Amino acid sequence: MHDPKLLLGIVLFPLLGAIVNGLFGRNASRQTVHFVAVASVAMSFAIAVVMFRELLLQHAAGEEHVSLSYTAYQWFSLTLRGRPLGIPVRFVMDALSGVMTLVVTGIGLLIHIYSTGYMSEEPSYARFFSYLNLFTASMLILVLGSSLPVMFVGWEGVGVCSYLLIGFWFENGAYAAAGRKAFVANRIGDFGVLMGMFLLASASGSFEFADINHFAHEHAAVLTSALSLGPTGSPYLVISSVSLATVATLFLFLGCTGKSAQIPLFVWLPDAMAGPTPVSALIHAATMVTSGIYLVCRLSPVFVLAPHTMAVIAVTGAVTALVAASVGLVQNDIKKILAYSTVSQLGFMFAAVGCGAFAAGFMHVYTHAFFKACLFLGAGSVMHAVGAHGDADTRTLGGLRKFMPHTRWTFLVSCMAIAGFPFFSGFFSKDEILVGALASSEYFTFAPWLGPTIFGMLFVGATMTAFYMFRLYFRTFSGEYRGGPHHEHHGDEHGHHDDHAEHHDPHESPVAMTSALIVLGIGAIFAGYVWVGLAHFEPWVLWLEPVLGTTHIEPAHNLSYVAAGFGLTACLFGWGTAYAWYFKGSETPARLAASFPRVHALLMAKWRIDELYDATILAGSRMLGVVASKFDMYVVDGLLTDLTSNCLKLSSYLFTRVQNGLVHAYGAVMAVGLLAVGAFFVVPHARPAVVGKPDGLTVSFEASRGLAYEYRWDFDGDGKYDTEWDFSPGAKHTFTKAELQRGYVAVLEGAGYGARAEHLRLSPGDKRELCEQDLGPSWQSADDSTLPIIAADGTGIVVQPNGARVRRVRKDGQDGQAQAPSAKVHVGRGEHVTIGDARLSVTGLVRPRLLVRNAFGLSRTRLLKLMLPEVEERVHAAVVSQLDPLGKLGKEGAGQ
Amino acid sequence: MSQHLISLLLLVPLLAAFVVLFAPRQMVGFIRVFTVFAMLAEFGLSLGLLDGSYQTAAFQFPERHLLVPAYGITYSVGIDGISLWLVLLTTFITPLATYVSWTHIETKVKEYALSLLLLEAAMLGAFVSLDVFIFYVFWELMLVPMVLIIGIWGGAQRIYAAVKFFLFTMVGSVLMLVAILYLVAQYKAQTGHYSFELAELKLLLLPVHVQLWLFAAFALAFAIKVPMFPFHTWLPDAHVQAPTGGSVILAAVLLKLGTYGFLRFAMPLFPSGSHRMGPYIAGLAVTGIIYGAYCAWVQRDVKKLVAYSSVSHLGFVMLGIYSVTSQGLSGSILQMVNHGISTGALFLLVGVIYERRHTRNLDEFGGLAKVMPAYATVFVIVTMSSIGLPTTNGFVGEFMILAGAFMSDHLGANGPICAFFAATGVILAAVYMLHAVLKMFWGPITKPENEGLPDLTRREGIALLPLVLLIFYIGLFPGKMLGDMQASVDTFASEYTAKLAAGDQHPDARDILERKLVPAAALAPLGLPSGEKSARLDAPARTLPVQLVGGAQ
Amino acid sequence: MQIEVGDYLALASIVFGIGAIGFLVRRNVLVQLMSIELMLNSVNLMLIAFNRYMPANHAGQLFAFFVIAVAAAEAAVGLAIVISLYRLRKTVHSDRADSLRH
Amino acid sequence: MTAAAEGVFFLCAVLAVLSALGTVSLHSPIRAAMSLLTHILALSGLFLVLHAQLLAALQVLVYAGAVVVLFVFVIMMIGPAVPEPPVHRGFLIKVLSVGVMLLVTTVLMMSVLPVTLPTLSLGPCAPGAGAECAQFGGVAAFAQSLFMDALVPFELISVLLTVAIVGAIAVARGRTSEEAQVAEQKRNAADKALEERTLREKAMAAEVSAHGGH
Repeated sequence: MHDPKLLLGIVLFPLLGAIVNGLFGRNASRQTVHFVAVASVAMSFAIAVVMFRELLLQHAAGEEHVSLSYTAYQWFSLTLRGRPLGIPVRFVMDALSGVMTLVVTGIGLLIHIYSTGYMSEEPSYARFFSYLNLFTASMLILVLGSSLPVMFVGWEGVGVCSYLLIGFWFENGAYAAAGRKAFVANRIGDFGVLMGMFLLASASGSFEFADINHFAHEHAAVLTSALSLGPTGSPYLVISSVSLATVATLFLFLGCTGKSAQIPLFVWLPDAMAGPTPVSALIHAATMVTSGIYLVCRLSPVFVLAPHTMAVIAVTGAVTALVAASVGLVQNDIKKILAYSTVSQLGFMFAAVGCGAFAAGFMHVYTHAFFKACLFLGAGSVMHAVGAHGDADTRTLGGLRKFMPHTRWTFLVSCMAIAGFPFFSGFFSKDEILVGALASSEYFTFAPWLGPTIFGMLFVGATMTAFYMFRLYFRTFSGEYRGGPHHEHHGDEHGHHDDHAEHHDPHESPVAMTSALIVLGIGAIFAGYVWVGLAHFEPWVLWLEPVLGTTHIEPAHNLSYVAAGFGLTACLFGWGTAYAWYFKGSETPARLAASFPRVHALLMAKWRIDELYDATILAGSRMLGVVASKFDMYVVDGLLTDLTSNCLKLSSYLFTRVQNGLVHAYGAVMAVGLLAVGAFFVVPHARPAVVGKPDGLTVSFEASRGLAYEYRWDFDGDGKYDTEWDFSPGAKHTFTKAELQRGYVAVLEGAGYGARAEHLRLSPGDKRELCEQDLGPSWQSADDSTLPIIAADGTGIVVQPNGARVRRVRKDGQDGQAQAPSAKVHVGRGEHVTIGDARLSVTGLVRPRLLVRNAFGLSRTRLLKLMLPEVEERVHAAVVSQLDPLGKLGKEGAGQ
Repeated sequence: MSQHLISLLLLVPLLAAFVVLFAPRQMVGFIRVFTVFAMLAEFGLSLGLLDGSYQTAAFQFPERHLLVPAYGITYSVGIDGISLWLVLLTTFITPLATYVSWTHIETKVKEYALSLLLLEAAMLGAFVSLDVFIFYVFWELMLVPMVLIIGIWGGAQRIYAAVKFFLFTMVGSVLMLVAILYLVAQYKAQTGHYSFELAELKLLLLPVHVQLWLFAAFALAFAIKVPMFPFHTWLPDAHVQAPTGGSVILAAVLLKLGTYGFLRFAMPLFPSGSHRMGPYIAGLAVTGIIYGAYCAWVQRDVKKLVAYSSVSHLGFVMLGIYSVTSQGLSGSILQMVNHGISTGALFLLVGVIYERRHTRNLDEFGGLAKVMPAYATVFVIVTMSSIGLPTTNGFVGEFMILAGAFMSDHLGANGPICAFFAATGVILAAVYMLHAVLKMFWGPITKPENEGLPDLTRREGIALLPLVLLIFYIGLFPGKMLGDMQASVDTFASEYTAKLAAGDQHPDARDILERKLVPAAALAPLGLPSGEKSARLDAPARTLPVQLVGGAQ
Repeated sequence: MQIEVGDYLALASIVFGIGAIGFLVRRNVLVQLMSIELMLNSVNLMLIAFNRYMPANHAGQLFAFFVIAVAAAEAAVGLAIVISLYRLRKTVHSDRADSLRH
Repeated sequence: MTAAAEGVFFLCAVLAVLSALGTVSLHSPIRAAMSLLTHILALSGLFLVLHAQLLAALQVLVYAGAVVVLFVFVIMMIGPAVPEPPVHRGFLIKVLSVGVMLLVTTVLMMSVLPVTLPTLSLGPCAPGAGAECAQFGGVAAFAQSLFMDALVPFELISVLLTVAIVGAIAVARGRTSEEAQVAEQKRNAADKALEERTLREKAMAAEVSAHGGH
């Protein structure tokens, strides 16, 4: 039993290869560079095979869930709803990831061997191989990752590697821009994966795939019920219209469209052909683009719970297949055709997965990896032979079958496989997909018509695939050689004459390249058999069974024959038309294109989706950027800095105007100063204040002193001044009961922390309802609606509690006895009563008045509002001032 | 010695400054070498902090000396999980910044060395001080050398940038001073004695509306420093005009003081206030992320682009802080360190190209990868870290912040919404950084001046190597750092929620003092002058503490 | 009709007003000095008037005596300044002497 | 108060006000000086009515004799016919200050007018008492209080007067020609330095206000 630590080896070897080549590759010889690169991938392939054998043994031993796992170390940890949740760097190889690892390392190895030949004259040879190794390592991390974050490491790792590899020949600005476009598109997808990851983690409480799938099985209800975020007891965000599974899977699907180039985010794949062909083969055909399908299959138990998302996936897949295929019909460049065919085949896979046929989708991934890689490498060897730099135009090629037999046969085999010729790998997987589509009508209960429509679209797509593949084949390999690419667009090619000198006939590619082609060709043929279990393998469906979720729909037996029939007709029809139009060579395609010029132009311009994106999203956000920076410069900066500095400058300018050196100006200022000082002395000030604490009813007052001030007081508020003019400011007065009767004030101190005392002014006879906020939380009335009411009678305040808890507090502040909730309570002056948390006390209100006169005969009065017994100094500014320059008032001195 | 490690840490730069002060001006070589070695010694010394026991949330290497007993101003310093990594970041980045800036600082080298040493001392002081007064002193002291660095050795409009930087921070901190004084006055009113100690002031329970105002003052001072969205306009100017060394330190450490201030002072002291302002600050943080990214995208000056990217990154940090979940907080502290490393490295790289081409305009560069491959590789690695690519340090921080914001009880309903918009920041980061990389490195060589540019020199390589290694180390093995933070982060979160709950339930105003919210026991061991202290708590409260605490008579 | 102290005070304040207005309005430095003399004289008059009606001691007159002395000294120095100003700026117009501006 | 005293009071009062107006409003300084002279004489009349005989004499002697003569002397030195250039700068300030002063004076006068104090009889000097009769306002009584109560101020006044004399001489002494040259050069140098500094400041301000690379 091999130690699972080797799983780490699968990932580490390509990583080491990348680092070695990256650091020391530049000055090492070519042999050492590609030896290191190929050896590291070979090593990881070997380990993968050994590990896969382990899985087979486990399966043979009747294990339900076959898996090998190895935890390297604890990456970091979060706390989810109080429980610490560690995120380990853990690699798991189970059935699904086992197959993927084999595909990645196997085909990767072949492509590494191939590119030793293809990239032989490339100056930065080491850099290419280090990137390729890095890519393989990240892809393996993606596939073997046991939890969403670890997978995410691989997910973005492949994104970066594709950015580096697409922009490998960075001298050409367009290639670099294509790289950036790929990375940004992937990044938008990654945003989706992030959000989906968080949603699933917040629901299931863990990031591990196994736990999430287990949660989906056990607590399906939680995922399918309304989307609710936050602690289970009191969720703070509940969206009832949509289920959590749907939202999470939609986000994840956004990630898949970014990575696997589906409708909204597929624009980067055709431009990604700017990279070297092995790159296109490895990344944009076999491995990276299929990671979207891998993610959906990996989390299939969750996806199954969201039929709406599955419908969206299926429709997107089908539509992408159609659109890409239609564009492929008219393209002339080999790599562009293959790129669009990849997008279209991915559309097939997503349609299958969308319809619940996860196994079929995954099988198509497996078979597609073989024949698409073979096609790309074939195209590469064609370009290598013809000397084109990545833009082999089929119109200039033709008749290469004579010069390149190996490439020709492998290319033919792969074409037949992709077209779906019977007994080729493509036939089996496409057949399964069509069956899945038909069977899905039961799954999509809300739209039973969906299954057949997808089947129809896939059928049309299959015919188109067959057509454009064979169109490509016949135009490249059959007929006469049409001279190869003219280098007219290479401006820097000096002189035209030597062009013809090297214009010899194309030659077959070196052994390294053709050997890879042959192996892939064989794979393209026999990859399907493993699936159907023809040879001694038992059918793969059972193998993947435990890992993938199921829609529990058994397709009727006869469906597979119907699907096979349709698949066969599609393939033959497509092959037939291509054969008729291109092998025989007829004008019908030209005539057809002429008759529908606009449609032809539209297809040629790739449905103008790039222009649509540029015009809307790119231009819009760039405009937003410009607006933001202008806003930042003029509004935020302007407002904050320029405005304030200008105000300061203005005010300082004004002040300097006063100092103008003129004596009379200074004189004037002095005069105004004199006036002000004079006014201060001339106008009398009356500020009465209470001195000390009034004991009971006797209160001593003190008025503000001034130059030759005379004072008169009126205590009883009857308007007549009780004392005569007298120079001393002090006065003492004992208020009588009668004077207190005049006004009662209920002082309600609210319970609220920081709530200020509130003075409810009640003259005898009127009623007032207490407000709820002041009574504090401990007040509960019987029916929560009626509030306690207080009313003033002659001697004090009557409280109608209406169910509130009322306690009378005795004079010394000790707790009084509680009153019955319904009984009325009478509160006299100086007594307290607590209602709920509030405190109600009653004080008498007196309003003494002061009259002040100064030497100039001007006088002023001031009203003082006083509450006894607790003295509340509330000097009301009811200033009655008569600045009477003529001093008339002073003379009579009579009370107003 | 290890007991007084922190005071030693503050002392070494000052001693070095003292030596440089008296070194003759002509011995430029000596000054350069000595300063760098002094800073490296400081870094070595600060590594001693690592063996404090950070499992408990208590402050390690604490020191308390009463400076002004009458007003309770104590020289109280200590380090816990939160400030440990920021101190190490400071002592790690400053020698690098100094070492790199010796190539292009020719005039007044002595003064430059002096300002950097003083700057380091002030920054460390601000990070370690646990006394609000001392913190304020270091907070202001930090401004002076930075303004000198920008004002004297800066670019064309250096005076404008220096003055703007100074005034922005000064306005904020003056408001904070007023809030500090009011807080201490309230403390005196409630307990009868003055104290500026953070530990004591934290026990004070203020009414909600008072907390709101005090928090607003503190928050403004720190928001300007962070810088958060509306107050960020000083950052691009300061960065564009600052010399490379100054710009690195400004980005790597000075900005972190704003976020650290929130974590250490603003939120623990006024939890109710900060809770009520929480959604607005989180909203501002998210706007900052997206707004900063968009502004960065259209900038033509590389330094301005990186400055706006800092606004965006620190928006993430603020969002993490305001999620008040354990991963949100530790994510934001980690992100502070990451931002220090990746933006510090970016400014070093921009300095490298500025020294060769004396321009920062993006259109001037093109196809540099062909001419300077090593420089291109390092730049791409640092860009990947700044974007937040997994296996680099940026990702771990951002992932934890987003996870924290997503499942935060404090942010409640707008947590997921903030996380959603913040996550778009991840896309925008890729857009503007790769835009810059494409303009600078890929594509054909358009300008003849770019032909013969020399690649990274040994000095630049040495400065950048540790940063690149750290980028990958923290990216792959963040366990050590997160482990040390865990205890103090959890205590911060639990204290914050507990005090928030206490403040919100409007405890019955009357028995605030009866319940002795400010337990005499807690104050006794602090060794404050006994004298009138013992009598204070049992003095009968004349009127309701509501008047006492609520508002001035 | 009895002459009250008020009448003297009113007279003094009128003369004081005239002096002040003269000082503020006229641009000729000499006239400004003279109006200052006017103001001082009005103060003297008020002092002596009060002394007359409260003849317990001679405080009022005493103070007036010192006012006169000071006025003399002030006039002397004032005129010296006027002479040097005239020598420098060839004018006695007070607006010309505004070089002490900010 | 005898009718004659009232007559003198009214005469002197009217004369005082008119001459004060004259001092202020007459254009030529020499005429203003003469009206100041008449004002001072009117005041000495009033002093006489108020039984302040010594002060009336002093008023005439010191004030009229010395100060007004000094004024006339200076006016003569400067030249009487120095034309006052009709400069209308600061007209607004003039109106403002006149308005303010009018307001202050009217308020002062209105509030002071009704003040009444009991007019006490002054002990008349016995007809035969001769010189030492301590008649109120006379020299003996005044000297009595001057040298008994206010000796220190008296000495201080002498110091003040000497200082005033020294000051006046220092300020107004004539400058020899080369001294004048030196003063002239110093002043020009000062002016040039001032211009230079303002220029540099302006440059600095321009740089501060000019924004960073916008």
